[in-house]
Amino acid sequence: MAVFDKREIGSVLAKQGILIAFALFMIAFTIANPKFISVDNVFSVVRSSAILGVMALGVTFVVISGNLDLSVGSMMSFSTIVVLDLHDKVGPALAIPLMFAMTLCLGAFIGFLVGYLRLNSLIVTLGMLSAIHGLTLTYSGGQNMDIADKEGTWFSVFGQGTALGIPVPILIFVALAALLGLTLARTPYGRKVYAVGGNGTAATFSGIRRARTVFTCYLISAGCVATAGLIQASRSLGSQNTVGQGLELEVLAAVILGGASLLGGSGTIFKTVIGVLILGFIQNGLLLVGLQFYVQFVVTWIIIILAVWLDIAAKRGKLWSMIA
Amino acid sequence: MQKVNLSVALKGGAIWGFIVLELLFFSIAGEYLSVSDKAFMDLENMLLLFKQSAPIGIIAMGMTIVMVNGNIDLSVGATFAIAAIILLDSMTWPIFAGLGDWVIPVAWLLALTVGTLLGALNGLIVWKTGVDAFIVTLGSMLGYRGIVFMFNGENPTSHLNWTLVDFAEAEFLGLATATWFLLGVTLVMWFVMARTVHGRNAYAIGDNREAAVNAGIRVGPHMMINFAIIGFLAALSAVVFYSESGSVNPNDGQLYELWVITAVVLGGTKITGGAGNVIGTFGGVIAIQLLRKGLGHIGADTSTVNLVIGLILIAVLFLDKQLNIKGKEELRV
Amino acid sequence: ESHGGAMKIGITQNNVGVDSYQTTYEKAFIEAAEGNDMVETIVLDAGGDVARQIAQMEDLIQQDVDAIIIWPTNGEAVIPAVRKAHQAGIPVIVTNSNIAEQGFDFVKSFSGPDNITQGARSAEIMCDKFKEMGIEDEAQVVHITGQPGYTTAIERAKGFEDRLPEVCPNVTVVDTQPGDWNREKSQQVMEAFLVKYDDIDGVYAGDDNMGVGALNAAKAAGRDGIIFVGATNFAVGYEAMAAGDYWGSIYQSPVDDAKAALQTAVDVLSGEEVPFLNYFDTPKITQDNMGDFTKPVF
Amino acid sequence: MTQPVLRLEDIVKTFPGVRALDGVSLSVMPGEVHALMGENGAGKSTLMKVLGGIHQPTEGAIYMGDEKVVMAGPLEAKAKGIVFIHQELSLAEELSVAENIYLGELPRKSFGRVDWATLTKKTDAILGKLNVGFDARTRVGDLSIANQQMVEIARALTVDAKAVIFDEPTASLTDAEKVVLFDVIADLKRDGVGVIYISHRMEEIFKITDRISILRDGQYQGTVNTAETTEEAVTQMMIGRKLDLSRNAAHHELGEVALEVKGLSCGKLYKDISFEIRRGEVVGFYGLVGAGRTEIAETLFGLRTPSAGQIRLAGKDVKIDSPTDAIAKGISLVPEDRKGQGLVLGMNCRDNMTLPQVDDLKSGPFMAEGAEVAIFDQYRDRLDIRTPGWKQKVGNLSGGNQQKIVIGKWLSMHPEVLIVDEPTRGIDVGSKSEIHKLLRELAAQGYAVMVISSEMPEVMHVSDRIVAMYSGRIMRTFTSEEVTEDSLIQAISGIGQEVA
Ligand SMILES: Nc1ncnc2c1ncn2[C@@H]1O[C@H](COP(=O)(O)OP(=O)(O)OP(=O)(O)O)[C@@H](O)[C@H]1O
Ligand SMILES: Nc1ncnc2c1ncn2[C@@H]1O[C@H](COP(=O)(O)OP(=O)(O)OP(=O)(O)O)[C@@H](O)[C@H]1O
Ligand SMILES: [Mg+2]
Ligand SMILES: [Mg+2]
Repeated sequence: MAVFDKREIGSVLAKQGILIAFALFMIAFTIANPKFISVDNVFSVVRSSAILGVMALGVTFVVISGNLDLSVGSMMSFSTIVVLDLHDKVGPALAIPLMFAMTLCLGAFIGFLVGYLRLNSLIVTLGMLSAIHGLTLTYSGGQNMDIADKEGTWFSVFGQGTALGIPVPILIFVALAALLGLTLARTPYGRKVYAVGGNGTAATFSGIRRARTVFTCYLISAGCVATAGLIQASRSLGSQNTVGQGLELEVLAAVILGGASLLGGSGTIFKTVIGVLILGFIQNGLLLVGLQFYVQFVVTWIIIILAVWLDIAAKRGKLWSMIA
Repeated sequence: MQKVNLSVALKGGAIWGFIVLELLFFSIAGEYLSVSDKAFMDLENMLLLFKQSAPIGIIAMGMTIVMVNGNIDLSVGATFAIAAIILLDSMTWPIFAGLGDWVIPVAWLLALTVGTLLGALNGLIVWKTGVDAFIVTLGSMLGYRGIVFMFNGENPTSHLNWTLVDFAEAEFLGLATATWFLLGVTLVMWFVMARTVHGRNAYAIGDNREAAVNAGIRVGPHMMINFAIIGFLAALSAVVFYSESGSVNPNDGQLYELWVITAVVLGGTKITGGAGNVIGTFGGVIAIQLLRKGLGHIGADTSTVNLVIGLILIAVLFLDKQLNIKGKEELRV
Repeated sequence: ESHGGAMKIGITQNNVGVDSYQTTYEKAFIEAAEGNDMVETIVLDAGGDVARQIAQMEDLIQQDVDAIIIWPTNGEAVIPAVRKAHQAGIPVIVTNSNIAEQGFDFVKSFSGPDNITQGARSAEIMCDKFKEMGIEDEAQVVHITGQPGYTTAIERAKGFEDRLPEVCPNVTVVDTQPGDWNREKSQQVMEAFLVKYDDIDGVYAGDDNMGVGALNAAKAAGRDGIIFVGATNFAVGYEAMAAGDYWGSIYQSPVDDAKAALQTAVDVLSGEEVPFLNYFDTPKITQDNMGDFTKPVF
Repeated sequence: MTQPVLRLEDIVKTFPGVRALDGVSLSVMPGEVHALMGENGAGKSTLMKVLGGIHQPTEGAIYMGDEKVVMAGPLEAKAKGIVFIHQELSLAEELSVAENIYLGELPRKSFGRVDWATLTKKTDAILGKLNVGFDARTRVGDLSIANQQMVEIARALTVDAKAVIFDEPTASLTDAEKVVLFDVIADLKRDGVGVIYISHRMEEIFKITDRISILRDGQYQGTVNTAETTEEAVTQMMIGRKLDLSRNAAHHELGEVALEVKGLSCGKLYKDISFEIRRGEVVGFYGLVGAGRTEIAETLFGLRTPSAGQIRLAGKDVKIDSPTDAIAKGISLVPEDRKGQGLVLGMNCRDNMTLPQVDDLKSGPFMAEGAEVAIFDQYRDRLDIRTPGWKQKVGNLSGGNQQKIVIGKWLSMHPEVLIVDEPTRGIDVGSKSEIHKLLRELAAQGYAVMVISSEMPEVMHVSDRIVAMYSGRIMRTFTSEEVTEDSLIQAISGIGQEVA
């Protein structure tokens, strides 16, 4: 029978390369500027990461199911613009569910194309990136969208409020992460998502409805995008049509930084959250250190690659042998 | 048997059918909607089409081999910008002052070398760290863009050399310089991928990496060569284009990666690797340029253009899928 | 002039849809053209991509338009394409941001705002306010620029940074970061500035969208008394000014911009004399004089 | 005394948590066919991967002749004359047969061009020797699994090999192709090549090998001359006990008809198929590769749409439109391609096993992980699955143990109708007889069992009745009393009349 390695516990620890990377550069930034770790700053980073983070939670589902979603940035602009517009037209209480319904429709459309028609998700969502942008421009006439009465609306609570001393966006992010994390890790549905992404054919042979599973992943993603749009809209009570532009790649970077494989079948919500925090803290840390934005680009590049490499090395046990 | 041949022909031909469809549509719609008196399918307009396809097209040929290889390169837009800067900036360097117009080939060579090196650097990182190409190049898309800005801050880098412009604007046998480069690159890449051992190994690696490793193909260096090729081609694209325009903004080439990938996938290359060819990619590039040109021709506004381009991408994919369905007998998985 | 009387005018714009200024410009341009029976237009958008813009220039030349209006994505890169139009006998009018001097021989006229002056005026607005508050010798300013690489962003930044030391030599610009013309991005940048600097007296943003983003950050952090100055007065900026949160900006109307460009083209085609540099005025707007201006429509 | 071509000394190989090889020594003489035997997970493939440069040994040394060698990678191993025919197919599906056979060493012309003429000529020569029905230009993805296996085997003939390793080459071959393979091996032997042959099929081992080395749990058990030993002795060395190979002949009472198929057709794949399986009955389907048996199974499992005919379950006409539907109606299918269809390789053992019933194993909204582990433990014991624990990724298990996971997965569904397609592919003798026994037991408990197999002894061993298929049609149905090897071979070759 197979013998258990005595160093197993050590090696399990050593496998968490991404956490080690995270810890290392938190320390480095704190040394460079002690304000980095101040409560104010941490809250500020997490709060502004919440939007990216909420989107990344949904995209984690999509990526684990073996697909991509490049339309989330564009879709987030759409939700933001729509909810702001409806806020003044029908009032916030109705605007929010309406916006969610519209965003979910977009998600359902993508889910239908990728899940049921089995079209390639990269191209479908790239196409939707462009199409939804067009839709947003048509909807808004290309104009900024602003709430008329910014002081007197309770709508600002999602982006600007606090509860128990914690900013609401952070609470939403944490709650959603917990909910989706449990769904993914502990429920039959989560198991199906992993199976479909790991080997879609085998999943089908096991009686899992592959199309439906993929479809729901896109619905979840759209739901997260709508939530992000809500926070965004509520945070600034006004927005441009391009507010989410380019976020798709940042979101994907966060998900993959967290260790999800683009091939599907692996990744966890917890690690995505770490990925989101890493990205958020890198951006903020480099700002605090006061580097030019273009030096930040270069440094971000190096940090991303080092972090992922560290993670891979750790999983292969190389890191452990380097230390031990 | 004949039916089989037909379906095989259709299978590879979805993109060409789509191009015909586009031509028909824009010609007819143009009659009613266009302000211009000129027909869409005017010969000159079609020749322009090839020329205008060059910037994306040349890079797409490199992306084809990289994607067949099972990788992807998101940093091509930034490499494109860096090469352009080197091209234009180096012509003003004091050490080359004595060269006169001979500075042009030197600048070309420098730009191409830098592009190749940047590509190779991506390849080296992929090879040595084992990090997925998607992340490596997502990172260098940022990093290389940072390097672009380091050259000249936020300012454009410019050097208008009219000799160079005249060369780039010249026509030979009725085709513009850029068109010749696009055709040449397509031909060479076709040769590399279909005829050489390196090209065939690219397919093998993309198809079944483990099998390739087991068969003793040195996968790491092989992939690095392909990244160097795409770096070279991104630089070549920049060299061809900026010879004619003489100035580069630090954010030029942004989103090129997405357009290039779109063209390649429309042309039938599998995202997971192992299948695809440059002729299909050529079709994909032409289809995209036609779409842009045609929508301008019939006077669509920006929001419509965005909407239509997006939906058409999806429609092509759908068409392709329908043509590839083998029939009712197929296993439903 | 010969084609059934109508003038065919083609325009290739920079990047419509990226902000409401450009969108409003496009709308106003189309409206103005529709209001003029003598004009037919082909409206194109380069999506911020030089290569696409040059292709559009070629397309317009190939379609034999009577005049071309260009909003350059890059003031130098388009020169050879402009030369081509010139050689084909098509007059070219540059709009909004000018092309480089080397290309002046090939264009008929430029119509648009003067961004360097705008930057300088913003510096003056800020300096005046500091003097009024009596902090002109100690004030610290942070600067949020537009999307890196854009002519407009570069020129405004240059105008501001050159002029500020002239009028307020003791005010220091402690940090500069781009906000990409984006409210959210600017808000994030400002959040970091607020953590980093305990004392910020003024914020200059390359446009009001970013200015309001920065304002939101300051409000959320509870930091009062900061003087916000922007440019391109957007509706949000105007409102924030009305609310007393935002100090000043530069009034610039995309409708005027678009109309001026079209009129210049029509004038050129009708054989009228037009000045080569056709700047339209972009006045200062602050809480003090905002009553003189209508609220921007964008 | 001649020198061995290859000598392995005290090889140890550990993976995280697993000591796969524990001091194995072995030598292979020129012109010898050396069998390597052991239970699933004993370490055979791992040992060969060490030899082929794919894994580096943790300890120990490899000698070729007198020289100590290091196989730094597959390329080095190949350069030293070691050819490795893998257990798991290792082909690039989009490429042609020729390119696959010469993968990594395509002949070159000037400018790095592929020398297609030479390539095709050489390949056709090899394919001619192998007597297969496809040519050099065929796309490998279009070949059946068996033919893909032949492509793998063809690789052995491309280089001047010193040693050739065959890791379960016959797992998916039928008898005709096996004959060809054995000819190839005989040729290699004549040329003085050392052949290492891994298989779980005793009759092959005793037919073609000279010596047998045995592994158990990664430990070397010894080497015996094939001529001087018996199946029983080898089995005992492998599993450490005697094996009861007698057929569980007890006929049990047959119940009512569980599955009835009438006039089922599916395009060109198969035509006019009718049969019935009663509760308590095991019906074997035997035929050549491509006879269409798998396709029938897939149709019954809702993966294909029949073009004509009826399916009746327990006397009721049913339409099965998806595997989900099939499972709900009490059908289970153990598919023939475990890697592609049977398993999610990146998932752990437990999760793979409970995959079809995730919706039923809930406590509240969550998975009942305890119940899952219980199911896993039950079938691990029953099928003797060797794994360090349920957390192990299935992809890290040995081939045979992977197959057992698939079987366990479908047994745990307690189906009314159990369809197994090539159930013992790659399974060691001990477990194989366990599985056979299990199939009989299941029948005895009232299950209806359909067994598709390309191994004649297997079908004859487990079936109450045997359906012989040829080219998409049922040629004849035998009862276990009347069936003989000859009549069966006749029926599946298309000779003999149709008895539906
Ligand atoms: N990459 C790996 N990581 C962890 N464990 C592994 C790995 N490869 C093999 N093992 C383990 O090593 C042991 C030996 O496996 P191996 O594949 O050599 O068995 P085998 O004798 O070839 O069995 P079979 O007859 O089933 O093919 C098994 O316990 C297996 O789980
Ligand atoms: N990869 C493939 N591509 C195209 N046709 C195939 C492929 N595999 C099998 N076929 C065809 O499908 C039919 C049945 O094939 P298959 O080999 O699965 O039958 P089978 O009776 O299940 O045989 P076995 O179980 O021994 O593999 C044959 O007509 C065969 O030519
Ligand atoms: Mg094995
Ligand atoms: Mg079969």
